[in-house]
Amino acid sequence: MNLSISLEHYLLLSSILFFIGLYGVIVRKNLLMLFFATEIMLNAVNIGLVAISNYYGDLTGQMFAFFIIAIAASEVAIGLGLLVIWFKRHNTVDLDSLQSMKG
Amino acid sequence: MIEPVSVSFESLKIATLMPMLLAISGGLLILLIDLLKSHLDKSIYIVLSVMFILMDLGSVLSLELNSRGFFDVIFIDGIAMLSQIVILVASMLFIAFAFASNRFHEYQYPEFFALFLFMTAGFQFMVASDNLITIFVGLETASLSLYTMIVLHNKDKSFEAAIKYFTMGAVAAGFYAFGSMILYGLTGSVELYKIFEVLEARNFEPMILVIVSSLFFIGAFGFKLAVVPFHTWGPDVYEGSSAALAGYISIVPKIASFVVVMRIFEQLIHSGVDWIQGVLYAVVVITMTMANIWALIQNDVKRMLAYSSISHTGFVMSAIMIGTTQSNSGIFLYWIMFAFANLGAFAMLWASRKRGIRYHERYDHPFEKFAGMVKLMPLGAVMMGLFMLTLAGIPPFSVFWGKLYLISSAINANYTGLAIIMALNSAIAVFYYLKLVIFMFLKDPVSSLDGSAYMTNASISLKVVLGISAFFTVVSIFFVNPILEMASYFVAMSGF
Amino acid sequence: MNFDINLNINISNFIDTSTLLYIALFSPIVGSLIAGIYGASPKRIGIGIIVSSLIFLSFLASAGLFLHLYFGGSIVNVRMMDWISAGDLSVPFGFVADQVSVTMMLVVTLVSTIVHIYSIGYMEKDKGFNRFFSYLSAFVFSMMFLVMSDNFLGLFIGWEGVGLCSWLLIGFWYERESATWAANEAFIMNRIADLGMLIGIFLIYWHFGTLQYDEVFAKVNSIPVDIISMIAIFLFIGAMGKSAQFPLHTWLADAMEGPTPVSALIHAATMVTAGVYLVIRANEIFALVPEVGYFIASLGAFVALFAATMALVNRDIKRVIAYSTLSQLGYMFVAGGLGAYWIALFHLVTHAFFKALLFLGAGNVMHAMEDELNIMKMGGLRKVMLGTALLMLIASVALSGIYPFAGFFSKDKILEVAFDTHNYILWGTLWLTAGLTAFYSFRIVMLVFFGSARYKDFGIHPHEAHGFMLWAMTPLAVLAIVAGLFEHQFIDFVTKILPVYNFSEGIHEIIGQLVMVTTAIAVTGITIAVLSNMFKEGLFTNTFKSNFIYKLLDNQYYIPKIYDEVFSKPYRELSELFWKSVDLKIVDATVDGIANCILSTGENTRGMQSGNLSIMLRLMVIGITVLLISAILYSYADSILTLLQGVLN
Amino acid sequence: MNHILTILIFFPALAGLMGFLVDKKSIKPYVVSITLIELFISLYLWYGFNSAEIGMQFVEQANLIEAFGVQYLIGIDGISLFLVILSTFMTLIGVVSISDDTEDLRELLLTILFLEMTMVGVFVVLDAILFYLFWELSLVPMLYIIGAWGGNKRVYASIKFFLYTFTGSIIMLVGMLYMAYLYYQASGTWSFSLLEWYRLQLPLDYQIWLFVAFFLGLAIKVPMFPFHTWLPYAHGQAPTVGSVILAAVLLKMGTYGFIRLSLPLYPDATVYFLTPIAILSLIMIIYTAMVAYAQKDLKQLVAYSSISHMGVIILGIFALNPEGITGSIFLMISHGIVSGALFLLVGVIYDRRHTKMIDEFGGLASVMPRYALIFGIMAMASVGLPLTIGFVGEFLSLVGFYKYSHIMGIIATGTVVVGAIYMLSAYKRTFFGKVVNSENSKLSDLNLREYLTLIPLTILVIVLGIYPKPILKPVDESVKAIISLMHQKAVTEEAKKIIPNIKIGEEARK
Repeated sequence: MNLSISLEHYLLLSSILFFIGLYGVIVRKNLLMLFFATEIMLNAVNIGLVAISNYYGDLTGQMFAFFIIAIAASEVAIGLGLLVIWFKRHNTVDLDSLQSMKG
Repeated sequence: MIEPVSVSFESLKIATLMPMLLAISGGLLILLIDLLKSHLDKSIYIVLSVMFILMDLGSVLSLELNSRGFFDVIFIDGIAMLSQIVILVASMLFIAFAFASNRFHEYQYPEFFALFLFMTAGFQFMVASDNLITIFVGLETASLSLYTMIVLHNKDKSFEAAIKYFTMGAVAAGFYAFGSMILYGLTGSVELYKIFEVLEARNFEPMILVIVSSLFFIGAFGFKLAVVPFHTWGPDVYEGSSAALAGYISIVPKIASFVVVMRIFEQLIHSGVDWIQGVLYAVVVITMTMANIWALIQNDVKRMLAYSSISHTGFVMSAIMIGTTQSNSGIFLYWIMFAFANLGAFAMLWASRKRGIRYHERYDHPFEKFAGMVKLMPLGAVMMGLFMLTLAGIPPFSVFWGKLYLISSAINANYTGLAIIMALNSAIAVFYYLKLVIFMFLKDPVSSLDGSAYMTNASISLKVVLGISAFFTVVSIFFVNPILEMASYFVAMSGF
Repeated sequence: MNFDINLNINISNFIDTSTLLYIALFSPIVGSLIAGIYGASPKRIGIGIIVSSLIFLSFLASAGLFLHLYFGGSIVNVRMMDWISAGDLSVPFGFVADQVSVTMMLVVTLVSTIVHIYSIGYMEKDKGFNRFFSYLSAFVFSMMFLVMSDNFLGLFIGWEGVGLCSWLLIGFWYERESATWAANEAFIMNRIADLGMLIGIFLIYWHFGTLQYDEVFAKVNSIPVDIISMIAIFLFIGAMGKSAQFPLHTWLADAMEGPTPVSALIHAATMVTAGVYLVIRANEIFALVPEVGYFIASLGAFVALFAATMALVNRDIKRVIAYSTLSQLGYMFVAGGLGAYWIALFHLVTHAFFKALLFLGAGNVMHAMEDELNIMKMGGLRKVMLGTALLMLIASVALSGIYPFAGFFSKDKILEVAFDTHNYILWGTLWLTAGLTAFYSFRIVMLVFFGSARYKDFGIHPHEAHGFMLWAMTPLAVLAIVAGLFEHQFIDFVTKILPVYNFSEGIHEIIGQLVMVTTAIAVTGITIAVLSNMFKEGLFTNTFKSNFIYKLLDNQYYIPKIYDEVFSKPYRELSELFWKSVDLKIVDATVDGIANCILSTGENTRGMQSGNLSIMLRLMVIGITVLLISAILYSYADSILTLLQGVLN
Repeated sequence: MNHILTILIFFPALAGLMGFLVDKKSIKPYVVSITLIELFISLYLWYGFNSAEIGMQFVEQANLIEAFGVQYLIGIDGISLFLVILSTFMTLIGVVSISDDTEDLRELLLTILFLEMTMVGVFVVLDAILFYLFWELSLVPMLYIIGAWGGNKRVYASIKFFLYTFTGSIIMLVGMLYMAYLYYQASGTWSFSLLEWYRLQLPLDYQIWLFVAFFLGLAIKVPMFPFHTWLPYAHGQAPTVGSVILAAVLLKMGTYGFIRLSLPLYPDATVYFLTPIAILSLIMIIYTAMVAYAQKDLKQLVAYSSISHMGVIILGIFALNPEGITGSIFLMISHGIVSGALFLLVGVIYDRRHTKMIDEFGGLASVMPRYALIFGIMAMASVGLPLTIGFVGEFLSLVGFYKYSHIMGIIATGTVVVGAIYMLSAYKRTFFGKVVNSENSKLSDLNLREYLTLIPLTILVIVLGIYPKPILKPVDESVKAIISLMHQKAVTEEAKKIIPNIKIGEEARK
């Protein structure tokens, strides 16, 4: 039996991953996990981009993917930095710990 | 075996890249200096940044219009030009804030200034390209530096603000990426003009995908511009970051995002996909109204200003929704007018920043702080009152002309209902701006301290900035015509 | 009998008539201003003298004008200056001295001169002496303005002016609650009538395009009659206010709160007759609409009787005279309504004389009795104040219409007219009234001057008034006696501009009987009054007092009470309601309600900004999701609809 | 004097800025002299004004926002001339009336100078945007005056005043922009010049909507029932000078707006809405007069009474004939003088007793006779007694309106009754009767400053009541011009029928 993986499957996968990430964003209470969720979203996009660029046969998509990876990396750098400072001050990374501002 | 690609230097048109390069190299230089000799006084960094921004501005002005460069990722059209000018001028005024009399340590870090220059470059990239990748890179560069600058304020609240801003920013980035992925998938290109060529050829089919991608863009830039319901970071970030930075956030990132939104949505709005127009209409109305209503109930001037600037954003978004040349040039008119008033207001807050005195267990600038200010410090009170009236849109002060022009453009596009909503909203807005005026002029002082407390932080440069904005807001009526002509010229040049 | 004056003087040789007119008009206001300057300062006898002489000057000027006209001089009409001019409307300050107005001027200035002189004595002890004279001559000015104006708006100026002065003078003793109340009542009631007057003027303007008498009367035949009758009705409403005709009559009796000279001048001789003057002046208009005229006449007759009945029982000397004034005004309106304008004017003149006299006499009595007004506490006063008694007797006789006193001629003419126009009901009413009139006027005379000196029980020591006051009154007395004898000269004079009333042939035979009958009832009335006062307590025994009619009359038919219940109280309560309930609770509350509702929206949705990051993120995602759903609905709307239809079917 | 109007507008503001340099003690003489000069300039304007000439005079024009057609276009006709003079005159009176021991005297006086600029501005500009500009700007100083020198509830009152009027007028702004858009459609150029707009003939349905938009803005300012509730608060709380200027001038902006904007721009809509507006004004006249009768606070009473009089003014305007409109304009002036004087008079006893409650007084006539006399004159003028200034305008307005409707005319004329009722009863309760309250027994009569303010007003009340011609004539000319314009512009038959066709200028002389 012959099953070929077509563009649709990739796009489906990427969308599913993206929405998993989105789901993570709304349910996660742990800051670290939250960052992971956002990473998932970005990487989901990467899969899609690469698949499409392969489909069209031009490199723009892959280039885009690389840029996204780079950006994701720098985001992580900043994100973790913030997370560390917060943990130092409050030694928790729970989201509910930051609600001093409201209204 | 691929044959080597030879790229002639001329074809790069490096000049188009020059402005950003200047800003970035300035940032690098500052870092370098710090590396060689640390613990220098902040003044050197300030002067350096101002110099580089000036050079940047000069090179922007020297560019010729509608030129593409650097593998066509850079695209200098009218709005790119105009917005860069606005961004750079605003940044320069903002740097002046750094000359505060008190020593706030964020200004002691050279990194602060480096980041500032990087951020400026990032915004320039955003506006000066119609390539989704470049826009994304610019956007993230700017945002990431911004997060860091907020953190440098180094107070508990600023961390919280930064984390909130950052996290939501990450999600927004996801939205942007996903949206652009769909567009890429549809058209096989990341250059907006190509994308729209293809889409128009296909007359925007399959529509559902076009809509989905545009709604993700709405999500992404809705966050940047803080339109309801993506606005929630706004008030907290304003409260968490220093007044100066808050002022900056309320002006520069928004104009940059406006430009991008204009680029992306202009064709979509006229594409005949009326879902987009409908959604934008709803978003605009909700943003204007709700932000106004929330601003009514604030107890802190800074938070109030946060909500007010959200509502102003909604006001301007309507222009994008209308999408005529008049409305698009109205955006720039409005934003320039708004920039000066808002700058002035935040400058007053910044000037009144004083260590040690707490008027409120939570807020830095509760309304009570300004009670009876006219008795303690007449000139300051008059200035603050002036800025408040300006933001409220009382003629003949600057923002009024912006409002006038936008409402008129709404009417001319047969959005009379929208025009009336806009008008009523500015009537609601008057209330909370007046609230401060009333506290300053009609109430008696609560605190026993003398007037100097309101200007404790005012340095020469700050006073100069204040003077400039005050003067501009008052005599703006004479600037409206030139600005309008310039704006409509540039906008028309870029075909919006 | 019939005097024939055959010396012919031409005044205009001596002095320019327009100058005379201006003197006549403006010397009173000069006096008023002079007195006004010293208004707040203590009494200066000089003020009284100056002012009185100025009024006298005005009298002389009026007399001059009278002679000028009497000896065939032309009508004097001057246009002083423009007043209001807008659009097509142009109203000047214009004055005319024709036979009618000059007659009025003569009466007004004469009576007021006398009253001024009288007042010098009457007000001698009052701290508001100067103020009083200022007001009084201001009144004379307004009255002159009223009668001399040559257009309706000018008349309205005087009309309102006399209203103002009467307000000031009724409320002259402003510390008395009753006085100020009466003043306001008078003013407001007159205002209600003036509303009608104004409407009449509006109508005249929009249909005639002018307000000048001569131009209006010239066009009067070219206007549809229904318009004319509307104009007539509205003008008469105005007249009813000033002349206190039913139902706007209550203020006149209350106006007696003012000083007695005021009652004599304003509320007997001059101001109250302004309404009659208006009817006479606008006779061209009223003549065209006999129905309205008939209504006026009937109302007049009714008022004549109505007022007389109230006068029968009242115990307040001034109020009795006031009611009699009312009733006499009724007579005048009958004449006016029936088209006998010159007769109305004639009765107006004679009545002015004897009624003013009556009031001034009453003033003396009041002074004597230390401001006691209740006639039941008087009696036998003739012993102490013979002069006054004599004067008042003359006045009463004249009022009762006994030959050859003035009242006889004028009043009889009115009865004859009523009879001649076959309005026998009117005639009957007036005839009866004549009797009542005679009765109550002599009831007063008897109760005050004759019988036992009841005042002694109240420890009052009456004294006669100053001599010069009595002398001042004598001219009136003389006129009250002889005025009637100049009837023919009067007719010749006024009918130069007023229509002549031609009696039908048949009347001349029975005219003798008519006179007899009338005189008879008058005499009867007098005799009853006289006889009844021979008994101890007068005609009205206690048993009689307890019966319904007496109560009815004594309470003035309960009309003041009714007005208070039906108009004043509801108006006040309604105002309160409007303010407290409508204005504050509804109109204003709505405005605040809108604002509050906006604010509360904010408070209620504040929770959205909870500051919790995950809620923020959720909001973001919700936003996106909503957009997604809407997108899907939008794109697949038609297919979804078909699907739904499939489900439903 | 080509730029006399510009000078007239901006001289007070400049002087106000200079005023910050003047020493606190000598500030009052300074401001008084400034306002006096301003008054003289406006009188010179009158002297230079040619009432025979039709159309605007002293016109000045300059482009402000060329791209958008906003221009600096000013000029006056007979109507605006006297409102300008009224503003300058009443400002002078108000300034004189301020006592030297007021706190923050300097701020108050300089604020008044800025207010004067905006008032004069509103009456002379002929460009819609500029009109709106001064119109809104005038709220700010008034807000400050009420809010800073007012009574206990001053903040509430000032906010209410500001927000209410602002909301109304911003709707009017939308209307203006729409009008400009229509003009752009018609002519292809942007312009906010009223003179240009006058030439625009619109179909009825457009007129109706625009009329409504303008109406909201103007009616709230007047204020017309049911938008009037801000006024009693504003008057009740404002300091005397604030009330004087508010009643004398600011309210007139609304009625002036009707004559300058609504009528000539939308003649058909005017006729279309004639009856509803007439009914509203009748309610204003009768209802507010009754509310005034119920007041316990003398100042509130005067406030409500001025609403009632504004009703007559509106009626006069919507009579749409020269008699009515000329009368209403004269009534604006007379009401300005009389109500201003009445507020001053209330201020007099308020200064002495620090209460405005009528029940606190009584018998003042014997304590303060001269005060009582002047109050009496003003009361009579407000009641509309002939030979006082109050009668002329009232009579003309009513006579004008009566032509339109018999019944409504009669009801409107009821003002002479209801007005008399509240005024006289108030006068009686305040001045007549015995002095019961011992505090009143030793009140001093008017002092020099009060004479200085009240005597000129009294003289005007009498003189203009006897000889109104100098004002009526120029006004009448301009009014006729407006009406003939309306007649020419009207598109519907009904409007043509109701608006008289008047010959002006050359035709009239022929």
